[in-house]
Amino acid sequence: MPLDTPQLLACYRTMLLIREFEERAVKLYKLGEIKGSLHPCVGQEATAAGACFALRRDDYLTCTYRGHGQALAKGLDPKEAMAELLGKVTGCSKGKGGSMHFTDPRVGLLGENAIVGAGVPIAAGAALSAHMRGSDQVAITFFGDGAVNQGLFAEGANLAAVWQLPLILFCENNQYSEMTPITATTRTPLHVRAASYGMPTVEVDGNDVEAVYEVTQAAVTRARAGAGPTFIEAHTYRLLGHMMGDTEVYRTKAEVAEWRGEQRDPIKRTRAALLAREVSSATLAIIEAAVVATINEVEQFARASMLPDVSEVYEDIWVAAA
Amino acid sequence: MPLDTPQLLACYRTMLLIREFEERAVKLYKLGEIKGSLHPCVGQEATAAGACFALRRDDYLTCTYRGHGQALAKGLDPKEAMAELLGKVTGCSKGKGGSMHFTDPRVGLLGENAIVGAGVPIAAGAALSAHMRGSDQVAITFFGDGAVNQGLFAEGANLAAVWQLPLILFCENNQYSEMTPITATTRTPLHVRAASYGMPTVEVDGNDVEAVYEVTQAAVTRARAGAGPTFIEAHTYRLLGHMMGDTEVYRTKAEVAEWRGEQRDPIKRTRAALLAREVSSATLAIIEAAVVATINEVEQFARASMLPDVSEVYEDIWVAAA
Amino acid sequence: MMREIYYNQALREALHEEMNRDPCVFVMGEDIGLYGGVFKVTEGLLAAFGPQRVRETPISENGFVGAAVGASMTGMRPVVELMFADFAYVAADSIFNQAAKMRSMSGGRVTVPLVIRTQQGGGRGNGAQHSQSLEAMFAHIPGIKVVLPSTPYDAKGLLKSAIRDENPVVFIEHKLLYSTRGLVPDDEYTLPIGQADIKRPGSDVTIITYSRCVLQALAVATQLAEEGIDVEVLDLRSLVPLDRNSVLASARKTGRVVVVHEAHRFCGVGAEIAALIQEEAWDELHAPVRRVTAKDVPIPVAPSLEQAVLPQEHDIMAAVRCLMSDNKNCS
Amino acid sequence: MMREIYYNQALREALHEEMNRDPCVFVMGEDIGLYGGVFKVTEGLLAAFGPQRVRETPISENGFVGAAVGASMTGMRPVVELMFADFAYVAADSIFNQAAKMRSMSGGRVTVPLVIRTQQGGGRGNGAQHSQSLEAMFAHIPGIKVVLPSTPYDAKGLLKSAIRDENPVVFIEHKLLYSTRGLVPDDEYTLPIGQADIKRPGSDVTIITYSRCVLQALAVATQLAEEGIDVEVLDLRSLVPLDRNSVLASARKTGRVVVVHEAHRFCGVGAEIAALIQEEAWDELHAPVRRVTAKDVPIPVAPSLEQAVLPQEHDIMAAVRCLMSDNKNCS
Ligand SMILES: Cc1ncc(C[n+]2csc(CCOP(=O)(O)OP(=O)(O)O)c2C)c(N)n1
Ligand SMILES: Cc1ncc(C[n+]2csc(CCOP(=O)(O)OP(=O)(O)O)c2C)c(N)n1
Ligand SMILES: [Mg+2]
Ligand SMILES: [Mg+2]
Repeated sequence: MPLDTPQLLACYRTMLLIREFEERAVKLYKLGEIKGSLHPCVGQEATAAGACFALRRDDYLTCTYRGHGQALAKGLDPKEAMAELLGKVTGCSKGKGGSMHFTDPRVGLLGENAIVGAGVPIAAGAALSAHMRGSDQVAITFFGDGAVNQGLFAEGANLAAVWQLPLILFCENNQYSEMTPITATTRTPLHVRAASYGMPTVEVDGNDVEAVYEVTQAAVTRARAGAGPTFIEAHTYRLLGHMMGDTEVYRTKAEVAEWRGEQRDPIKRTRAALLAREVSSATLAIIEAAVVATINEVEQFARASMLPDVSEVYEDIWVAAA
Repeated sequence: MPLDTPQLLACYRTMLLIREFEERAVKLYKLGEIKGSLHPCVGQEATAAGACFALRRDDYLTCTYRGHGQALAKGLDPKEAMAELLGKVTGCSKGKGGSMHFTDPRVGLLGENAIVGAGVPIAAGAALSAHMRGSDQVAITFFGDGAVNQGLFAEGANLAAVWQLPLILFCENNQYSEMTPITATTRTPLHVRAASYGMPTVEVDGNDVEAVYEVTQAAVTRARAGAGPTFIEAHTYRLLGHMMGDTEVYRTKAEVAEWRGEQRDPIKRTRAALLAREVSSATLAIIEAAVVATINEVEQFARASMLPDVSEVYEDIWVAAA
Repeated sequence: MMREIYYNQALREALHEEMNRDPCVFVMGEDIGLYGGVFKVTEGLLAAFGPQRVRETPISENGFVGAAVGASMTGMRPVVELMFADFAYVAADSIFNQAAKMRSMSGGRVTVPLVIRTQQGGGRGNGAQHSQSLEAMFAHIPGIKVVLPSTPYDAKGLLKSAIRDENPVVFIEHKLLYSTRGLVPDDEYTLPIGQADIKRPGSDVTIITYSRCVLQALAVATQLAEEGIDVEVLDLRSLVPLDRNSVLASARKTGRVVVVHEAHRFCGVGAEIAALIQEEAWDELHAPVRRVTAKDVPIPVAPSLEQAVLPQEHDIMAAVRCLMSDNKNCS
Repeated sequence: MMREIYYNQALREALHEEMNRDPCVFVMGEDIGLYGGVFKVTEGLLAAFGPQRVRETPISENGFVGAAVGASMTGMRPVVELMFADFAYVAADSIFNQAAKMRSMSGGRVTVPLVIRTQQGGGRGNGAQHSQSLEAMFAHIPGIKVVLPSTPYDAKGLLKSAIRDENPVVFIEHKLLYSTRGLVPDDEYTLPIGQADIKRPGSDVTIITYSRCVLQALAVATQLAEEGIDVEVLDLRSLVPLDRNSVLASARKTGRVVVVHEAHRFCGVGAEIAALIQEEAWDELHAPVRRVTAKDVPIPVAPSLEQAVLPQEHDIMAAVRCLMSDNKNCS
C-alpha cells in the first residue's frame, strides 16, 4: 500500500531529523565535542525512514555503526542519541557505547554493531525468539554491501532461511565498503547471493522513501504471516566520507555531486514529491524549522549533560543475582 | 576425455586401496591400536580416486578428517598414513597430527582439517600462490555437504570467485553432516549456493569414478587455463558411521544396504564396468590380492614402528632462524 | 537421598529440569536432537520437548551463537552446545565481541541470559584442534562467567544456576569427565556460581585447580598422605567470578600453593592465581607458587607425546614435593 | 645516519624494502590499496607494486587469513593487515587452529611464514569493539610469535625480521603510536625477535612493559627521577618468544617490579610475568610484583570512563611508589 500524504510527511520529517542530526554530529565532531568514531549516514535517510515506517515499536532492529538514522527512525530519543555521541551519562548507553552502539530495547533497538555482519545473526535470534514466544513481532537487520562478504552474513542468512524466521535482511548497497568499491569484492549481485539461501529478494531504489516503505511493508507482512525472511537490496549512496577524516580518494567529486542532486538526494526527492502532492511549501517550511529547533535542543541537552562519573566504571557489566 | 581401460584399472586399484586401508584402520581401532578420532570414508572412494586422477603431483589438496582416501589418492604413502593413525614416529606427521591431519607437502597435500570448512580458504590461498608465482598448478579442496553452511566456506568461495583462482571446490554430498540430514540445514541445493558467488557448478554421481574424473578434469583444465574456480557437487554416501561409535540412529539399515548394493557401491560398480570392458576377473583378482598384500605390509609397518620419544615434544613447533 | 550417576547424566537432568521449569529455556546445537549430542548430554530432550526447543543447527557456530545472543536479549534463555571448545574460535566474535560486551555497550539496558555449554581437554588422542583447554581465553575477556565443574554434583547444581543467571555463562565440561560417576541428590538443588570448594582439606600444601585436574589432585593427595604430606585440594569451580577469598584463605593457611590446569601455561589461570597470591599473601608464603600445566605446544596425538604435554599426576606430585623441600630450584 | 620519522612511516619503509627484496612478499587486507590503509601504513605500495602484490580483500577476515596460511605454505610470504585487533575474533580459527598449529600437526613438514599486522589499544573513544588489547590471547596459544614494537626504530627493524621469519608472527601496532616520531637509520637494518630492550636503565624499580605503555613508563621514570627514584624501563618487544633472561636479570637487579599493559588484568601478560618472576627470582624480590593494567570491564567510550579503565601514568606512579614504600597493602 502506498504512503498517503500524512504518512509521507511523517517520513519526510524523519528524514530531515536524521540529516540534521548527522550534520550536527559532524559539526560537533569537528569542534572536538565528539571523539572516537563517527560514520554519518547522510544521503541514506530514505532507507531508514521508509523501512522503519513499516515496523511496529515492538519489532526488533539491529544495524551498524552507520545506523544513527535507523535508530532514530525506530524511535530512539535524539537527545539520548546525541548525548551518547558525546559520551554523556544521559546517553542511551550512559556514554559507554558511543556512536557505534546505540541501543534501546524499549523501541526494539538491539544495537548498532561495530563488527561488520554481526547484526545479522543477532537479529535472526530476535526473530527466532519472537517466533518461539508465539508473538507476531518481526526483526529487521540493516547492513551494508560489504557485509555480504562476511561469514556472519552467510550463516545468519542461512539460519533465517532454514528456520523460516520473521526476519527482514535489509542491505543498503551504497556501492562502497569503506574505500573499496563493491565490484572489487563480489562477482555477482548481492541479491543473487542472498537468494541462494532460499528466500525471496527484492531490489529497490533506496533513495525513494515510498518505494522503500512498500517493499519493506510487503516483507514485514510476509514475516508476520509466518512466511519467512526476505532480503531487500536498496541502492543508495553515502554523501559524506566513510568516517570522519576519510580523504575520499576513491571516488570523484562529480559522482558525489550527482548523488547530491535533485534527482538523487532522497530528501530533495521527497520534498518534490510532497510539493507534487500539493503540500504547500509553507507547511514544509514549518516542519523544517521544527526539526532544526529539535536538533538545537538536542545539541543543548547533550552539551549540558555530564560525563559519567568514574564510579560508573564497574556498573552495567553484570546483572547481580536476584 | 573418458578414462581408457588402463586408467580405469588404476582408479580401481586406488579405490580398493582406500577401502582396504579404511577397513584395516577400523579393525585396528577396535583392537585399541588406534585411539582418538577415526572417520572412515568407506563408500566414498570414487570421489577421491576419480578427482585425484585428474590432478598432477604438484597440484595442491586440502581435505577433512574424512580425507584418508583423498590423501592416499594424491600419493601419500599408505605406510606413513597408517603409522600416523597409530601415532607412530614413522607417520607422515611423526604421530603428532593423527587421523584428522594427514599432511604431505611433497605430494601437494596441505592437510586434512578437523575444523569444518577451514580447508576451503587454505586451498584458495594455495591457488592464489600458484597464480602469483605464475605456475600452472591448481588447488582442490574436498569438503562435505555440512561445510557449505560454515562461514569459512562462504568466505573462501567468494575469494576464489572474485580473484578467479585456479581452485576446484569439491563437495562430497553424502547427505548427512554427522547425524543430521542436510535437508534440515539448508533450503536450497548446495550447488545453487555455490553458483551465487559467480562460478560454474556441476553435479555428478559421486559413486561413478569415471564421471567424477571427467568433471574434475574439465574443472582442472579451466583452472589451469586461468578461467577460475569450479564447484563440483558429488552425490555419494558413507557406508559406515560418521565416526567410530556412531550408533547410526538417524538412518535405516535399508538405506545403508541399498548404498552397499551392486547399483551403488562405487567399487562394485567399477568392477562391473571393468568386466564389461572385458578385463578378466583373473586380472582383477591379481590387483585385489596385491592391494590386500600392500595393506598387510602397511599394517605391519605401522605396528612395528615406534611411538615418538618424549624428547620430540618441543620439536616441529618453531623453525629456528637460519 | 542421593544416587550415584554419571556426569553427563547430571547435566542432562539439569537441562531437563530447567526446561520443565521455564518455557523460555531451550537448547540448540549440532546433532543434539535425535542423536542426543555426541557426548549424549541432550539425549531424550527432543522426545520430551520437541524440535522447537531442542533445535538442530547448521554447522555455523558464529551464526547460531549470535542468534542465541539475539534470542537471549529478547526474552528467551538459550543453552547452546558448542561441540568442542576448539570451535570457540569460529564463534569467537559472537562470544567475545557480542555476548560479553552487549550489556556494557548498552549501559545496562540489555541482558544476555545465555549459556554456552562446551567440553574441552585432551587425553583421548583427538589432536591439536580437538583437545584444547581454552578457559583462560574466556576468562581474560570481561563480561562472561566461566564455570568448570569437576563432579556430577557440581555439574548439575552449577548448570542449573548458569541457566538461571542473567549473564552470559560459558559452561565448560571435560570430555574425560562424562563417564565419571558421583553422588547427586534426588531432590532439586542449585549451587551458587563463584564459590570455590575445598574438595579435601589439608594443612601443608594447597593444590588449586578445577575441572578434571581436581581428580588428579585428589589422587595425588591420597598418595602423598602416605608420605605424611597433608594436601588441601581447592576446586575453583568458576574462574569468573573468582572466589578470591577462598584462594587467599587457603594460600595463607598452608603457605605453599601449586596451581594445576590442562590449559597452556603462558598467561594461563595458573599465572593469574600465582600473581594474585604473591600480591595479596606475600608475607604468608613459604615458597613461590608453582604451576603444573600443559606444555606450551599444540597437543600432539601420539599417546607418548600427549601424556608428556598434558599434566600428569607425577608432575603434580613433584611440584608438591618441591614445595615441601627446601630446594627452591627443584621444579 | 639517522632520520626522525613517524611510526607508520617506519612500518611502510619496512614493507617497501621487504617487497623490493623478495618477490614472494605481498600484502593483503581491507582498503590497503588506493587508500593506503585506514592508518596509512600501506600508502604508496599499490603504486609501487601493483594490485597483485597489494591485494584488496573482501570483508572476510577468516577467509583471507586462511588464504594467507595456504599461500604461506606454498612458497609465498603474505603480510596480512587486520584492520583492528578486535577483528581477530572473526579470524580466530585461521589464526589459532590453522596458522599456529599447522607446523606441529604436520610433524614439521610445512612452514607458515606469515605475518599478521594489526593495531590495537584504546584512548581514542572507539568503544568496546575497537579498543581491545589482545596480546595475551595471541601469546597463550602456542605456535605464533607475538611482537609489539613501541618505537619507529623497533617497528621497522622488527617488521623486517617478522617478514623474514619462517614462523607465523602476529605483529601488533598501537593506534596511538602511528603519529609518534623517532630516529631510524638511513641504512637497512633488522632487529632480532625475542630480545627485550632496556629503554631506560635504573636501579630501584623495574617497569616491565611493551607497546604504547613504554612511553608512559618512560614519562613516569623521568618524573620519579626528580623524587630520587631510579626506574628501569624494560620493553619486552615480543611476548613469544619471551626474553626470560632479561626479565629475570632486571627483576634480580632491582628486586622490585611493576608490569604495565593496556590489556585486561585477569590472565594477562602481567600475570605471566609476575608468576615467572616469583617462581624464578623469589629470594631476590623485596616485594611482590605489582600489575598496572586495564580494568576487567569492556572499554567504555566516555572519556572519563575510558581513562579510568585504561592504565594512566598516575596509576604507574602509584604502583612504583608503593613498591618503594614499606607498605605492602598500598596498591
Ligand atoms: C569484521 C569487520 N571487518 C572490518 C571492519 C572495518 N570496517 C568498518 S566499516 C567497513 C566497511 C563496511 O562496508 P559496508 O558493509 O558496505 O557498509 P557501509 O560502511 O558502506 O555502510 C569496514 C571494512 C569491521 N568493522 N568489522
Ligand atoms: C567448525 C566445526 N564445527 C563442528 C565440527 C564437528 N563436526 C565434525 S564433522 C561434522 C559434520 C560435517 O559434515 P559434512 O561437512 O557433511 O562432512 P562429512 O562428515 O559428511 O564428510 C561436524 C559437525 C567441526 N569439526 N568443526
Ligand atoms: Mg557500503
Ligand atoms: Mg556430509
